Amino acid sequence: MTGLHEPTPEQIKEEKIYKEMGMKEEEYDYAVKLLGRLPNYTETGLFSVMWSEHCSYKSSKALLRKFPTEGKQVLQGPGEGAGIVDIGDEQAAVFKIESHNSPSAVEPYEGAATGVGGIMRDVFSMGARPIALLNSLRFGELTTPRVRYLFEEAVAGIAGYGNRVGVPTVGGEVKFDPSYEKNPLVNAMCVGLLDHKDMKKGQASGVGNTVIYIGPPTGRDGIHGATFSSESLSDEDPSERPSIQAGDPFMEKIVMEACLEIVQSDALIGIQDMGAAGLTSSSAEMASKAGYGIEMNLDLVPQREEGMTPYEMMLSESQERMLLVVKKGREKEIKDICERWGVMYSEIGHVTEDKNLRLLHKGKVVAEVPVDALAEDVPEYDLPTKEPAFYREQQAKEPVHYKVENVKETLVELLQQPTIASKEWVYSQYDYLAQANTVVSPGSDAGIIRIRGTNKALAMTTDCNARYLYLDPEVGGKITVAEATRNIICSGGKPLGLTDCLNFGSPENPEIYWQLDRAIEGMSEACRTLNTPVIGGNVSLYNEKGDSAIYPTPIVGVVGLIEDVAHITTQSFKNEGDLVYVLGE
Amino acid sequence: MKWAVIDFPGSSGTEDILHVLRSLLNEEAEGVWYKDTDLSAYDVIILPSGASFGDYLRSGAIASITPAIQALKEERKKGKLICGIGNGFQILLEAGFLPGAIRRNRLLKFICAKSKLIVKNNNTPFTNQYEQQQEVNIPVAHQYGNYVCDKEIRQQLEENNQIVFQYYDDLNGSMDHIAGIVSEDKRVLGLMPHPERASESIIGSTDGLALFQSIIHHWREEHDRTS
Amino acid sequence: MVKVTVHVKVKEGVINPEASALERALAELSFDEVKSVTTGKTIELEMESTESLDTKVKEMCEQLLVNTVIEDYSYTVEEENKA
Amino acid sequence: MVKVTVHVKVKEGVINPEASALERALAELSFDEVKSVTTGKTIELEMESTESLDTKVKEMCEQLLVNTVIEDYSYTVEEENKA
Ligand SMILES: Nc1ncnc2c1ncn2[C@@H]1O[C@H](COP(=O)(O)OP(=O)(O)O)[C@@H](O)[C@H]1O
Repeated sequence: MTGLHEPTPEQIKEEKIYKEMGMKEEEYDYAVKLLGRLPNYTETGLFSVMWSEHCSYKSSKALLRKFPTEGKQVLQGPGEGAGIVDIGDEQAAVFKIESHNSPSAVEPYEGAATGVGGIMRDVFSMGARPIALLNSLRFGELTTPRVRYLFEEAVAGIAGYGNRVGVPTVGGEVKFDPSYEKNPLVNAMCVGLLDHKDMKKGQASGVGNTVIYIGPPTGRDGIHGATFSSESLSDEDPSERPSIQAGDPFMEKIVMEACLEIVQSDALIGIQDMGAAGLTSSSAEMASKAGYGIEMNLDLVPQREEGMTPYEMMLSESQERMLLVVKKGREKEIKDICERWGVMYSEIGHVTEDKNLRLLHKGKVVAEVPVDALAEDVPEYDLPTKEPAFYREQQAKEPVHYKVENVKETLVELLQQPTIASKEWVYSQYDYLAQANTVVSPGSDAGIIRIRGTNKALAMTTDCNARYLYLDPEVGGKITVAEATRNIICSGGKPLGLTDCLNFGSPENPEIYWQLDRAIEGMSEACRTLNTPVIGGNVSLYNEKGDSAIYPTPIVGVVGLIEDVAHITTQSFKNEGDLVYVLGE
Repeated sequence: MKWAVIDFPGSSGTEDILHVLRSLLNEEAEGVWYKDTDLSAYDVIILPSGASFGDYLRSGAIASITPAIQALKEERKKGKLICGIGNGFQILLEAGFLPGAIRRNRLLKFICAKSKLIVKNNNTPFTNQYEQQQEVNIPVAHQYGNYVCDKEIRQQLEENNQIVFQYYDDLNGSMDHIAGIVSEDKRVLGLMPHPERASESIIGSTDGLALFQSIIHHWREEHDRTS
Repeated sequence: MVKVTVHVKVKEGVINPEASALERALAELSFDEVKSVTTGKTIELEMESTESLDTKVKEMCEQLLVNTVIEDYSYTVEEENKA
Repeated sequence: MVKVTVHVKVKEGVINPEASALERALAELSFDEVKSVTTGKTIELEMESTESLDTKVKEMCEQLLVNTVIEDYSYTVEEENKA
């Protein structure tokens, strides 16, 4: 059951080869127990990626449960590709934010571009057409050529991908601070518009139904990307790293159009994108959620490179691929749609009753693992927390009242800060007018997209002031949610729901885990008070290098409904002589 | 009068143009797939914006060799009105419907802007509803919009009034600020800015609508004359 | 099998924004030795060797690979050993 | 003066969507002789010949001309006659 040069199950155990794949000893032992025998190389790989923080949320799950996730507008909370909120008229808004931090630190253009691609697939796999993109960027100060390079290329990558797919990028934020110098953050958010009747899920049900792979062939790119992004960046030679995932926005566009046509068909049972941990996570999660198993013949997986092993195929993170489950006997309808769009189509397996993920390769069974062991019975950690000493010291200090001597000078100085200055350099590279629905372009509090055929519009924003969170994660968390919802309200909308991306340092450091816990506590309280439930999100931990972690940076994305486009307001002063009011204290 | 908007893999402007034609102007219009080999049923043919075939090799290059463009050559011989917007303009250049070529923007970056244009010739089937020298707000969004041609063609464009739209500012390095040109017989228009994104006040401008209205006006006049 | 390498360059006299940007960037990095930069593309075609190879290659170049309005091209042919 | 020509190609294993798009387009044009396509860039530098030419060229490539994370490069040097 092993590949030619792969270590045997015994070697994996004795030589602790699982450690190289990012698995801890206890985790390996637990996997052995779930499986009832020693896993072979491919199987160990399946466990290691599925149990990585990126896929399993093993260190954050306990905390994520604190988020309020319900509300009468919520049609789909956390647990699927993206969350869904009702907007009336049998329509819904679908949205999610996700990080692509570590790929962007290595190859900023492709890292940012594939981040945009991935989040779009999460949205259109729910059956929704992407109507807007946003992003949040954090970089070191723009004083070194390396940081400028990272920043410029990340922006170009977002533009290069989003613009070519024809989805407007209508909002986002950019901040510069030394804490991100070695760990830049690139978070991308996508908002889609869904007709209720088209709603789809990532589920593989119905014994005998066909499992279909669509999209470009699989290569060796990004193998172990999920594990890689769950570890701290090391200083090792970049060329030692797994080969970089690169994106093809043209492929994304035709795969998206094909999928949006496919979701109209009742032949489709389930659909999910092959994101982190590619074929492994999509198949195991779809089967596990539905209570079935999947058998796949890996010889039928389209391959870009020669001699790929089952391990490589299962762990590859080649972009723009989707996994579909289709009613047996109805495959032709789906195939025809793919052919019309020029999208590769391959029937690679079927749904089984036995709740196992069974993989065949060259006529042999090369892996057989219970899907629940991969997707459900994941180890969960309740990590120790510790209040950082500096926090107490900070709290004890008297507030400083800063005295401005020369108001004009100080104002000019402030406006020169890259973090405060206009971001037109960034958003002028984004096609924020694509689809001809943009009512408010970047530069105001929230981006606004009208909904054709109605009098309504959606307002959307991303926000986070990490300095506040650094000083007090709980209060900072509240402020972040309050700021984002305020931006929606100021634009004329009512917040419907929130998505978040929790960018933090290593959770194994009790002080960082404390930050995470307090931040979630604060955010949750604000969400409850403002009736803005959390409908999905993403966790990016281990953002640290050496002994410096980033500021705690939980980026939140909020989408709001504007009932009547007449309510839309923008932030600029309109006429001379208009009165200016200040609300609040 | 019947409109076609040719849809290529990677195009993204088709729906927006159909929306303007059908919902705002009550015209009969449909999307036509790039593999179609017969366009004879249509009176006006639009090539939309977007990154057809991913903009690979050169913007518009791969689209320019598709069956629909072969069919378009037949309709061109019959004098049908043809308009290429953004990527559509690039396709018309690559396929030889219009002279010259497009390069990457001078500063290399993609530019999205609510740009101002000047109407340089309102005596064409595409601009008769504008005033000569009128300043109009029609946005741009492109990375390859930097028009260039050789001296002879430049002179010909000038003498023949083929330059129809100019950017108010030097936006992308384009020669003579060229934003849009027509063929010598004025039956083919190519322009980089997006009139379909400037056809409703809710999205910021209605200045683009007159372009489509010009086509309707021209066609009706021509049609009334001949029938 | 033969390997045909097509070299495509922007015509002389046509401004090439990419090359100009590289010239500026190299100067900024103090590579003063560099007097001028030109950029181009190569397209390598692995193809069956036919008798009419030259005609074929020219056709491909003029129909698709090269925009002869602003680009010049040349090509080289290498025999490849059969595997 | 020397002319240095830098050839840049996408690393093996990294996708090259442009090449795939060309393969499909050439097939559609019925150029069936073509089995595979790869594409690359060339950058020609006209520069003073210094003793440390190789070091200089490598520096330029790694600092600016080539993205060594996803691209490989090689270069050739030609002597040029002084005008
Ligand atoms: N920070 C978070 N806040 C709320 N929900 C989260 C957060 N992080 C993850 N989730 C939810 O946990 C669920 C499990 O994620 P999953 O879909 O398996 O992985 P991924 O989001 O990486 O594709 C997702 O639906 C996601 O919305």
